[in-house]
Amino acid sequence: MLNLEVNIGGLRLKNPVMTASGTYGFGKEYSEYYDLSQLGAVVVKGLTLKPREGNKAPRIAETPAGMLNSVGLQNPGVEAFLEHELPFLRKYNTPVIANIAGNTVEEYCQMAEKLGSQVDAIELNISCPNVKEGGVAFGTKCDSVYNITKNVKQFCKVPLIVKLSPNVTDIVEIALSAEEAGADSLSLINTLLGMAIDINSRKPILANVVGGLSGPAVKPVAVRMVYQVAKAVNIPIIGMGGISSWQDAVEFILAGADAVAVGTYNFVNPAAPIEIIEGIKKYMDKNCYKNLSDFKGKIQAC
Amino acid sequence: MLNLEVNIGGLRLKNPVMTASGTYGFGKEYSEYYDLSQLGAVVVKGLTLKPREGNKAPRIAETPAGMLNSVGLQNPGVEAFLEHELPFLRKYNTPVIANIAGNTVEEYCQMAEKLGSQVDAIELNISCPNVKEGGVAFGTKCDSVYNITKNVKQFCKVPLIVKLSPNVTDIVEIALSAEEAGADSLSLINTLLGMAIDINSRKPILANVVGGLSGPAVKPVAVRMVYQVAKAVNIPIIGMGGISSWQDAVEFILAGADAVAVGTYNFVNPAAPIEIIEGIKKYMDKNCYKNLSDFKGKIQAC
Amino acid sequence: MKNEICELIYNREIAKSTFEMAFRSENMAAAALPGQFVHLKVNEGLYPLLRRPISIHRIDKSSGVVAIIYHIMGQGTEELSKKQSGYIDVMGPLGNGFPIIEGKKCAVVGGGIGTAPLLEVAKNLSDCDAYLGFRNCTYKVEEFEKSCNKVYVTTEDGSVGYKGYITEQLEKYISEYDIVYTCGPKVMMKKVVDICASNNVECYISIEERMGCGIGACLVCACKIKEENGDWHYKKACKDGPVFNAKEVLFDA
Amino acid sequence: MKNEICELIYNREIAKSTFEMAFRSENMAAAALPGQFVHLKVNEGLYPLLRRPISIHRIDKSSGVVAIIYHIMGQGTEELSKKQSGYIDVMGPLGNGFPIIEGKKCAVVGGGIGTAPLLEVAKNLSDCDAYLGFRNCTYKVEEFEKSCNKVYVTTEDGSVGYKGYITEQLEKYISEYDIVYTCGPKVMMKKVVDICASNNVECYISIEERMGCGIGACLVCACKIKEENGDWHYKKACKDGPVFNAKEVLFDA
Ligand SMILES: Cc1cc2nc3c(=O)[nH]c(=O)nc-3n(C[C@H](O)[C@H](O)[C@H](O)COP(=O)(O)OP(=O)(O)OC[C@H]3O[C@@H](n4cnc5c(N)ncnc54)[C@H](O)[C@@H]3O)c2cc1C
Ligand SMILES: Cc1cc2nc3c(=O)[nH]c(=O)nc-3n(C[C@H](O)[C@H](O)[C@H](O)COP(=O)(O)OP(=O)(O)OC[C@H]3O[C@@H](n4cnc5c(N)ncnc54)[C@H](O)[C@@H]3O)c2cc1C
Ligand SMILES: Cc1cc2nc3c(=O)[nH]c(=O)nc-3n(C[C@H](O)[C@H](O)[C@H](O)COP(=O)(O)O)c2cc1C
Ligand SMILES: Cc1cc2nc3c(=O)[nH]c(=O)nc-3n(C[C@H](O)[C@H](O)[C@H](O)COP(=O)(O)O)c2cc1C
Ligand code: FES
Ligand code: FES
Repeated sequence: MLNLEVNIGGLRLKNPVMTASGTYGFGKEYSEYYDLSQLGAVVVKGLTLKPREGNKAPRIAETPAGMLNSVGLQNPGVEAFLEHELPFLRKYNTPVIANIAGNTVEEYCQMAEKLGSQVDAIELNISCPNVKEGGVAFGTKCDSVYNITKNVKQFCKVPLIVKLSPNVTDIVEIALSAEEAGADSLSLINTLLGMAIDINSRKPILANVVGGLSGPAVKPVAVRMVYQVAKAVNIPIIGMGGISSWQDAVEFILAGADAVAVGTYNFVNPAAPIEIIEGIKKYMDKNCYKNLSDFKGKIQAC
Repeated sequence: MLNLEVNIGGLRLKNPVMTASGTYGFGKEYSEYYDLSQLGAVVVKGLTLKPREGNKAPRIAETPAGMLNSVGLQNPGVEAFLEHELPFLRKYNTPVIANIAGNTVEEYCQMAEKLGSQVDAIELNISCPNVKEGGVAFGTKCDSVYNITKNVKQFCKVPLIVKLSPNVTDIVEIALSAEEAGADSLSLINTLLGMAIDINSRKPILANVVGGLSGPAVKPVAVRMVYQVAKAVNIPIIGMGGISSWQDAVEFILAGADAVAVGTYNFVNPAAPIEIIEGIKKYMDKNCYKNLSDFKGKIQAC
Repeated sequence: MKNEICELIYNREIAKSTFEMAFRSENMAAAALPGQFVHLKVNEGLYPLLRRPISIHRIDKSSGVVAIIYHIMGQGTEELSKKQSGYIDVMGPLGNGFPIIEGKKCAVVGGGIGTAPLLEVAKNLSDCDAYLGFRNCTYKVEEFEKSCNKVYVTTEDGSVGYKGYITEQLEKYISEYDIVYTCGPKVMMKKVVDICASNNVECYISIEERMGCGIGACLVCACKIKEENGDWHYKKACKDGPVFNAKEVLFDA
Repeated sequence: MKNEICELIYNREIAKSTFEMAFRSENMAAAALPGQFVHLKVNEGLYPLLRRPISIHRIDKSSGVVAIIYHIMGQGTEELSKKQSGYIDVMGPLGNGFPIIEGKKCAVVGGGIGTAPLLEVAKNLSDCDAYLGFRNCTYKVEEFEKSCNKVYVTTEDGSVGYKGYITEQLEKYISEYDIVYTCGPKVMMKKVVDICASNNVECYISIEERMGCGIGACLVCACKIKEENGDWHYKKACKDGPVFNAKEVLFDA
């Protein structure tokens, strides 16, 4: 019997495949394509304390094997989420993870408090490249990562996942700061900061000038970071960045990820997360693995 | 009359298109495909004080729209370069730029001294992700960037270009440190640190485990960094990272690059640098630009 | 709903760099409304990565065939044009479509490739005129002639129909209409919206925003929509649109 | 030298997942030596990005045609196999090729797809036997029969020829030969090299390393080559090789 279960810092998932924040709305759209109960977990669009309109359009640019986005955390706010969006997701038998972003440490704490135990875990987004006020600023210095994690943890009634930015010199020291401050799990990577220019109009394609790079193009960077962080920390890791197939998911698990998230590729193949779950099963079957731990992190570095 | 000339911190180029270090050997191979005198400049393979064998094979992995390499600075050493490789390049009417890497600041200085004014400029490689001893370690902290630049500058008889690593939290502060220390020009970006795993053999594809990501996949990151740095510094910038067409080259120039370098794409299309020079000419002609400065950095940020 | 791997029926150039493609899908043909779009994977593999949104041009419910018209703009549409046979991965029909309001005197006003989604609108209206503006080469005019009372055609160079812009024709007869449906370049649509506003004619426009998911999950396709109270907020072109009442749309973005 | 856009003549499956492709190039056919390779762009666009190195299988100087045989391993070769007609972007001929030494009794020893480059070697030698090892399906055996004295074939499942590994056959007759040329999986080549060494037979092997530029500029294709004094250093499989004297090669990498 195959067992795909995994424990993410206290959150039990029936399988390791979740959806990445911001690429999956609040689940409604993709629920028309398959039964959300099949998913390991749903991570919802990044929430802020108050509703946000986000940035001006254009908010997307395609790049080689990737895309830039500058949505800028458009969302209805944490209260509207609880009232109007969460009930729908609760109809499904899958954990819901709230991704939160704030302008101040206090805002993050308030949000954690408001969410209480109505969600199954909280993902701390300290790595959004698309908002001026906060986001990424919290995620690039060890002491501020430590500080925000430590503070939010006090208000957090559910497992706390800290989502790391790849736009740093040393991902390992950032990861260690989050772990030390009490993070139950880490997710990585958020988007790389990038830019594209339309040479005909001579304007940046994104109205916001810069945006976050995601998709297959970033996969080698993400796999490297997961590998480095997995060797250094003792908490579970949710790996993401460019996953488009079960082979990619297995690559992240071999690198040391306990679970994976599918982001950009949902746009290309709405059924991607489900096909990835099936693919992982076949891979395990073929290799006679019974549990994810039979191959998680098990690469033979030469 | 179109004028493609550009002055890179004292080094005059007939056009802004050069070849990126490590992708072009010492020019011999590509000289069979076209006349090297057409190039803006040739940047040779990274040199070290003593000959180096480099890392074990496999040293290359293909990734979505990119590649990883872990050559590890295989080179004959600076003396053999001067004796056996430079004379060939000197037959062409194009400047030669030596890319140098060392284990210590002293080594860098010694190399600059040995090269003297036999080359037309020196590119300081403090961003090679593939050598354990030094390379990237020099390039990720402001004080060490300042220190090494300042020291090498004293021994450097030709324009000094500092090549920056993209694997940093804040590229602008690194760039400013190099400028302050006396760099005549900056080149960016070197490769992003990445990794790929073969899920069948369960081994990293590169024998060295991690390697440097280059090619079109990294272009958005490179364009963003060039844009940010160009706004902050007053020295010329050589932009590179994923350039595969004249459109890409123009994108970098619009972002603020004074010149560009073609790396990985030489492997795909040996004539790429020449086709890019032609394309830039046509673009200028079509837009009635007479000089590169007519469009360099001239984007209209919304 | 699902994305469907549809059999390609044809894919041919109908004007310079402009292609018509038809594929078979009983489900999509049965469900599709005028003004909805499909989201296409132009080839296999990761380059280009994202799907491309293209409006539905023709719906043949009896034979289960859907047709689109597209212009080659870049890599994605270029790849699409290379497809000769086989299958194509389609999500759709997506978006809201044009509201078909009967018993009114209507006009469809299209510019260039923006004429494509208007054919089904015209077919579904009993009293409709068409205003079709092109740069130089025209296409599908005869199809509109079959479904419309009058068809006005303009080209910028005057090679077919009137010389000039289609809005110049619309301006002449605007007072005849109750409702205008429009799709085309932003400048043209702005002009159409102005003409309708000045003449108190109801106007529906189909908006083009760059898209990611195409179904409302990623929020990249934001367009500014006015509220009753004068405020505005971002709505999703893919799911709340692409068709909006012209009164609601803020064009500044 | 230049990369050439060559007309595709055919591209057909000759065994399961194994294709033969021929293209026209007067220049390459005129210049090519047995054991050299071509570096192919498998499609247009950026995915896959890099070229793929494939050995030259057949050179027809009179008609200016070059043929290759390749096995589908991943994305690159998969894309290549889809090409039905048109043109293909080829760099070549590249590398050094096998030294053709006359007046000796020779054997070519190939495993699987590694048999492909050996045909031209056999054709250029007057006294040559062939040892061809396959997993289950064989190909091009009749071509070798035309140019060789004796042809030994093995398959792992015994479906054609002897059952087992080709090295078992070579071992029986090794004492007859002066020179052995080999290409195939690393394990097989190691075994061939050992057999030759034990029997004092000169042996040339064609090495497979992952490649970037294919012409000596990027240094990714490093293989360890022994020096006279016992030292070793990295040489380039693409330019110094792919063929080396077996004595020089250090297999540890
Ligand atoms: C709802 C909707 C319906 C559409 N219907 C049609 C149609 O029926 N026929 C048709 O030919 N085109 C239609 N388009 C536009 C079409 O989607 C774009 O032309 C196409 O995506 C360009 O892709 P590309 O890869 O060829 O070009 P790219 O290389 O991506 O871009 C080339 C140019 O196209 C513009 N562009 C790119 N994406 C979009 C986009 N999503 N919206 C607007 N402009 C874009 C860019 O500004 C750029 O200048 C529609 C767009 C939307 C949103
Ligand atoms: C000089 C030379 C001559 C060759 N001649 C032939 C030939 O005649 N026929 C033929 O079928 N193949 C030949 N190969 C191997 C061929 O280049 C690879 O099979 C091909 O590049 C794989 O590309 P892919 O995209 O299909 O697979 P990928 O997805 O890139 O890889 C699939 C598998 O192939 C292996 N692989 C990838 N690239 C190489 C490489 N350069 N060398 C060795 N293994 C690789 C990987 O380990 C991986 O397991 C030759 C290689 C070299 C270096
Ligand atoms: C359109 C878009 C919106 C995103 N919004 C968020 C967000 O609100 N919060 C967050 O933590 N990450 C956000 N991300 C980042 C993704 O969750 C993910 O970390 C990243 O895209 C890498 O994964 P991928 O390559 O599979 O997309 C967003 C990504 C995209 C493409
Ligand atoms: C195979 C390879 C070897 C490289 N070697 C060097 C080197 O020796 N010194 C250096 O400064 N950069 C080196 N680089 C980095 C390139 O010069 C360039 O900065 C980078 O590849 C980004 O450009 P590209 O995407 O056009 O390749 C190397 C890159 C590749 C692909
Ligand atoms: S395209 Fe994703 S929400 Fe509209
Ligand atoms: S492949 Fe570039 S040196 Fe051999």
